[in-house]
Amino acid sequence: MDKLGSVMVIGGGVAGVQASLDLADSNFKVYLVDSLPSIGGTMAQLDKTFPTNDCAMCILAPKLVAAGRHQNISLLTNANLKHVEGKAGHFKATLTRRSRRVDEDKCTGCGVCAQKCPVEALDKFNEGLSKGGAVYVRYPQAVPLIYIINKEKCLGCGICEEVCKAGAIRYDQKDEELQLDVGSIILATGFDEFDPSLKTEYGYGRHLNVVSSIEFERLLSASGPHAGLVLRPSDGDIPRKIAFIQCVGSRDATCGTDYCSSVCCMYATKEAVIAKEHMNQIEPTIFLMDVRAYGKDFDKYIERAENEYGVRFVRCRVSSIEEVPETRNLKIKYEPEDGKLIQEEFNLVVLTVGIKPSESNKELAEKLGVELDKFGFFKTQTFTPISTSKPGIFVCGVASSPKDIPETVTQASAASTGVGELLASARGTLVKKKEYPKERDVRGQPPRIGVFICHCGINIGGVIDVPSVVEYAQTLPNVVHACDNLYTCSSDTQEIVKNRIQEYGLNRVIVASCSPRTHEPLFQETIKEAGLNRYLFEMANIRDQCSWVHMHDHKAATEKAKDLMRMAVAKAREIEPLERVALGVTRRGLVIGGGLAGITAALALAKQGFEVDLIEKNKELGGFLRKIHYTLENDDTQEYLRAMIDNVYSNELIKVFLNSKVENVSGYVGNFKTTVTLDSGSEVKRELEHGIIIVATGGEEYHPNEYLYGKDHRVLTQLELENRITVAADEKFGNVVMIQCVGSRNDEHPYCSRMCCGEAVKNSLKVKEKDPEANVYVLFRDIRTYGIMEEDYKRAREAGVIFIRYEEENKPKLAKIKSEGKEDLQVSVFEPIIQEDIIIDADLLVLSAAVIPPQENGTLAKMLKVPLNEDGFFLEAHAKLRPVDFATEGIFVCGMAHSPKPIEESISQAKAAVSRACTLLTKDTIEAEGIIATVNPNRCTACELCMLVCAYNAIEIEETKRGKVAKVNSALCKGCGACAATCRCSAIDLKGFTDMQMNLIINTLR
Amino acid sequence: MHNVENSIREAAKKLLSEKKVDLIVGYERGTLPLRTTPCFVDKAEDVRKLVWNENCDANLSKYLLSRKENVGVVAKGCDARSIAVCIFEKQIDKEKVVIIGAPCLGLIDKKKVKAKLDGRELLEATIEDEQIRLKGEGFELVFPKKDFICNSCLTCRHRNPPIYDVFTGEKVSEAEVDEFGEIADLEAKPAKERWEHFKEELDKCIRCYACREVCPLCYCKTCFVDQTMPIWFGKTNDLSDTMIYHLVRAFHVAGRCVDCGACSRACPMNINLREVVKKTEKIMKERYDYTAGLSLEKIPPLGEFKIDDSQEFIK
Amino acid sequence: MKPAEKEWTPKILAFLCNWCSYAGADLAGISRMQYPPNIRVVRVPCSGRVNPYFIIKALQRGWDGVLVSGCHPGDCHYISGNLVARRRFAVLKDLLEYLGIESGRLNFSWVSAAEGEKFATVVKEVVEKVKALGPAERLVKR
Amino acid sequence: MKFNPKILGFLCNWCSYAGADLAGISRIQYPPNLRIIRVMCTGRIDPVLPLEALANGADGVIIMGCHPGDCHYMTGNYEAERKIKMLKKLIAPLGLAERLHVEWVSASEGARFAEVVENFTNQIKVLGPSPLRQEKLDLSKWEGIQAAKEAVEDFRLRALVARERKIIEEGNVYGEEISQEEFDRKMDDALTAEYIRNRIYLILEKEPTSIKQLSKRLNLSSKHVLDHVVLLRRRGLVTVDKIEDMTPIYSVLKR
Repeated sequence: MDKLGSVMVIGGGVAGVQASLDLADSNFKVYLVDSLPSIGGTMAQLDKTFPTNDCAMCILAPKLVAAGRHQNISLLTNANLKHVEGKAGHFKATLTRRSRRVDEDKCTGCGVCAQKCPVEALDKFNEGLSKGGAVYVRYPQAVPLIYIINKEKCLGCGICEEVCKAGAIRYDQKDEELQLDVGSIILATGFDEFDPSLKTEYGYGRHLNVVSSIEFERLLSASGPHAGLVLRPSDGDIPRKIAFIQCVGSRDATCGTDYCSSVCCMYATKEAVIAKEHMNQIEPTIFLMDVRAYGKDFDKYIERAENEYGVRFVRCRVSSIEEVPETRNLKIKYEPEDGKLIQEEFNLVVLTVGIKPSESNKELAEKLGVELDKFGFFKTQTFTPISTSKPGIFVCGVASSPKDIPETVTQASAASTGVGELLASARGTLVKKKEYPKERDVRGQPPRIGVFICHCGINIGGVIDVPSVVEYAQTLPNVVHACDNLYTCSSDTQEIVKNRIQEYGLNRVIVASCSPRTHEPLFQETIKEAGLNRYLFEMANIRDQCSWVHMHDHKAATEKAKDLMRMAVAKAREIEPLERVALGVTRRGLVIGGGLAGITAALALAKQGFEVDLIEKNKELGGFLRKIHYTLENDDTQEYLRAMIDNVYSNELIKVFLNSKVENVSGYVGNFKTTVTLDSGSEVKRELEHGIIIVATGGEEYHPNEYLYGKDHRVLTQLELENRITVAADEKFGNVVMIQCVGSRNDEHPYCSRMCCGEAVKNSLKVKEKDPEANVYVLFRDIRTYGIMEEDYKRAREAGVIFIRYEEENKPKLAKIKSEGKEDLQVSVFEPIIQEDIIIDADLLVLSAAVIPPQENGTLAKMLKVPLNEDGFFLEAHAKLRPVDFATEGIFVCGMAHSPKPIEESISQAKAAVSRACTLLTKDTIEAEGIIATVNPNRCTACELCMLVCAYNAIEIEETKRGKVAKVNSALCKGCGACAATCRCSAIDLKGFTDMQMNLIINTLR
Repeated sequence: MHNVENSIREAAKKLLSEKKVDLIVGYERGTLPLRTTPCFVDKAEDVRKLVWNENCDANLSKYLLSRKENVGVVAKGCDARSIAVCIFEKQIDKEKVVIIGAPCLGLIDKKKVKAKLDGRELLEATIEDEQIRLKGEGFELVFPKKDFICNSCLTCRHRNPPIYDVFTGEKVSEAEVDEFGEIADLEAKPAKERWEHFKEELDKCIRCYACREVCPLCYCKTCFVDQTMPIWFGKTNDLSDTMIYHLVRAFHVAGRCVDCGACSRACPMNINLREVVKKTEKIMKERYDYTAGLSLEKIPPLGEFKIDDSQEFIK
Repeated sequence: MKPAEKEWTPKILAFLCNWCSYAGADLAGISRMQYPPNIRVVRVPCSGRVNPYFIIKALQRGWDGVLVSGCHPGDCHYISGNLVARRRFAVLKDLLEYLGIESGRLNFSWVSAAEGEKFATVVKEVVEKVKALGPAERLVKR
Repeated sequence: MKFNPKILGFLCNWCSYAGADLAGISRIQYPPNLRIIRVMCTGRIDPVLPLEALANGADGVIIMGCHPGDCHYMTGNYEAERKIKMLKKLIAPLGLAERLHVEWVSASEGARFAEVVENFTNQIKVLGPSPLRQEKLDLSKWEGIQAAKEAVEDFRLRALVARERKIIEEGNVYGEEISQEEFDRKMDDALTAEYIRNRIYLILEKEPTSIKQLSKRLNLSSKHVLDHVVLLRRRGLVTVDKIEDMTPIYSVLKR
């Protein structure tokens, strides 16, 4: 059976969107299915994101818009999967698209229907904290921006139909069934929040001022019910004292959620910090068991929260919450570590709810024939973290286990690689390339501007005197045609626009209507279809920024619209066609580092048909993984590694360079040239050409200076213990003491090494398994067994492993005690609960040593012109949404080069890096931006200031006949214009937003 | 001072004879009292021409811009600093320049001298023991030297060049002065009064661009006021155009200006141009703890950023 | 009515970055938040695109006030455009104020895509400030 | 002093006005308190008008039109009936519902006309002077009637009442039957909500106020008031004026 080059992605949250974009960008046809009427998932509801405090909507919206208008993506919203048959390569899926009662093709998203709807329904997006109409969109920036009628709430009065000038309301619209043939399926179903009312002791639902953390997220949001004020529900006051109660529905066997939800410590801290930023008088307290800040730069965030913002962290379980009837304040009873019961009053309590598997998983699993784990997440394996139990069906994000946004995005890309490997032969078969008429060359011609002014139903026309604006536009220079339309964005008006372009010989087009952020691409497409360069277009935003915000002052709004018109015409007279330069792509990859991540990446590229050069500094492949022998799930890592290495060597497309290092890198995305030095007796240099670079330089185990390591044979690192356990046949271990965070979370390495808690739990279980009489003590600061690993932590405790917490300022001490002619190791640790030192005689002292970045990262970073973070790990382009990209195009990072992480996460990242790389490698040419900086060599003095402010390394100095001048690399320039604004000589300008245009706009003042 | 002069000559001679440089740029005696002019020495035997005194006021870094040959340059503190700025900005090739650093004793402000002469012609001037003796037809006046020191030198904290290849003479001690004291009074005034002050001051400007021509940092191929497409600002001496010319020039030297005072000295209308640019120095110091020209590596404030930069003016 | 008697209303030029502040202004519209109609918006890709010339020219041309708004630190679509711009604006603002230009005519803000209400508030405040100052005179070329 | 009620009547041209004429022709005596405004049809009576009359201190307002089925314009009286029902609900919390009355009087019912006027006048006499009379103005009721006026000025209530009859009689746009009770539930929600929102707006218009103060003034839970304020903020009518201690004080934006 032939494979199909199409994919169905189920779930339109950030995972589904990322997977769809990667697939669509690498020439697969994508059907993105969401059961909600718009995509965006939970992330769209978030206010800010940790650890950077980025505004969630600001960073997510561009991705949603990109997915919404991607030629290779069909959005199937408000739809559910009904039935699937077939197998990997060709599935037949049946979907039910529930009726919106709104015609998707006709709805312009203008929102008059919602404005006029006389029914009020709770706004679910705002967690019921505010109200909207029975006809609504989930959130203002919704993609697709198509309204939907909530039939449950709808009275059926008919008003929306009357006011909808676009005629989009269809009360009689029926649900429809849809058949899809796809080669593969990705599950990105996300999660449900734990229902806090199930934990009755916290009084959610009974006490007004007990809210869930997701409600609190909306309370914080500038687009939330209180527009950014943090107000408590009972009386609208700002709560001074806020308590966050952690692990509500996490790490809790009584709710069947034995796992850790992985994100709550961080997001609660974030919410506390943001609340504090809103109002400094707020005093947040977080009640928790462990601070699980295991991710990249998380510990720094916690420290800032504690020290800069004054967020209080209290380690305990809360025993009860009572409401004070008069004030509706809440009294919390808790027992801190020292054992004294304390009662404290708070103005607001936030229940930090955990992550639950999506309710839909069960049904989906049945329909698709894939397995769930015992909690209801889709089941995956350590070495195949994005594969479900059924070939051809992949899973990403929280659908398989709790995880934060960057890991979700990573997995989404990784899943896309899974599909790519499966369907490589069918890539490109189902995407259509749109044909456009030849572009009319308008350069040198006097501007002939056509102006189309939109009524937007009554949205604009009801406030602004549109005919008078039309009349005014006709008087403006170079305007040869001006007219008004009821809806300029409707498909019939698009035809009118095209006709008018021909009829009047227009060579510049202005639409005065809504926001270019939503509609510019549509109109640009239209003029392109009429043979004009897409950049010969300008918009005047007379709705969102005029008629809607000056609804009661028609005269002033009309005047403003005329001014905006004049500004648009001023700019339009100066706009020129811009070219998107096509750059060739060398369809070959370079992977630096031959550890797990590097090998995985190389194989994934090769499986999709790309040649790869794999560079390893050591004499053999395998890296860090060579020292890991088993996993918590008892997988045989060495066997896996051997198989992978065999695959690498037997793959003709992969060239391995051992004992090699990168000497020099030049070029740019699509066209890199790298010099590699091979040290095989004598040095040999090789020049390699490739289109992308994947950095997978891995990490190393810290060599402790602490605790007599290296001076006493009984002191080992976890990796050494692991080796010993594997090699030794039946050893007696005696007393094994493990000390966590050796070399981590200190001044030298302030970060958490992420994998050591899991390692310690794994090895303690193994010791107990081999020698049940052994005593294992784990001395820890926080046990960070996030996600499903929490279960193993529990298993270890049940197996008799003793966990003892220590404080950073009171580290365990090691002493050698002489007795009976030999020296005993004695570990003493201050136990904060009993407030006493505990002394343990250790037969083995095992240090959970930090993972540190390799020294060479620094040199490599300089060569690649990419940044490292303070800890020496590579710094990705964006901590949340671009976890494996660099700001510099064409270079990607994965594995421990990025930060310490366990096996499955390294594999996911490696595959994610490949997915991102494939969006480039699958193309013959890369289209550069049209809006880019450009240099006037006559003015440039090559002072290099522009290079300093360019975040993309897109400018270099070039030697010309006239001397040195700056040169913009159109492949790298993103068109921000920082260089142009910085240049004292005005030698750099930004196409599309030129100095000339700006000057003319400024001059329009009358 | 004479030993500085001698060691400058020696250093110059050595550089020329060892062919380390093709040319020495330094100062020679001028034809008028209290004057020196820049001079170019390309033969070892001519180094005697080089002088070093309180009248070596031209900022020689201007002569190094886009020079192809290897040059040795005599530099005071401020000169060396502006050279450093130009090296950072790749206008001077570090490999092709040898900085002969010399300690500065403070420059004589000819305008201050002129003011004391009441229009009489100065025929001879000598400086000795911190005193200055002015002679002319029928008069001889003696003043303490400090009365004539340039304002820029009075607030200078870098009389010894912070960057040099050869140091001549002995380092002088740096004065602990209030760098920005000069503009404090003006800053304390209400906006309206400041406006009136600058209006009056800058209204004198005749747009001769002497300040620009003399400034070592004004090396743009086309100055913004001369640009077309678009013409941002007019070249007229309409007050608005003039104000903006000086404002933008100040902005352009922000984080680069070393307060050598050349602009003020060059102004034929006696506008205290330092008053405008001094503010940029202060902004850089206070906001970004940056002083221009002290390092060849440090990125100037407008070329970088910190996540926690001051932003009290942003809502 | 003679022109002199005609009530003066300030005109304010606003440069908004495409990704955050312009989106925030759109959101203010979508949420129907009302603010004074005195503002004229120029969309720029990034606050980093705003050359000091734009601001100075606007003041010379007679705009009564200028507003530049970009993404909050950390949110910049172009990674650091707003942070580079922040320094540029600080210097420019300090200099203009030093010359005696009324500080209320120069306004800077960070407005995110979610801060519709903040955008409306910023505009209101700027308009009020500029109204209090009266028509621009200093630096205006007649 | 003896209470002499002022009563305003809106009478339709074709039936009730003719009925009043007949009463005159027949010299039937009735109390002199009624002032009549002739309208072509009761359907023409904008819901604001009766409220305006009450707000101006009328002790009673009576609307008289053709009997069901007799309307000169087919259905005007049906519409009027529903509008008045809505208005009565709206002003019930102010204790003013009984001051508003509808009666059907035909052109031939001169005697009945006199009887109706007599009865209503007596009813008003029992009720006493309107609390909205200038001389003894009850401020909170005055605010209430203003809020009620604003509420019916607005689109939402008008839209609902205008479609009520069609929906009840013919079913909704989905062809579903909607019972009067079901409709009334929606209508009542809307009435209460809009009334309270307008009260809040009017209070805030006078002076910036906190949620807790509003809740006291309106005798509503703070939670409810907060919900309404959230909506008013979304509509761009209300904003946060300042924050005092930890309590936001709200003020209005001009409509």
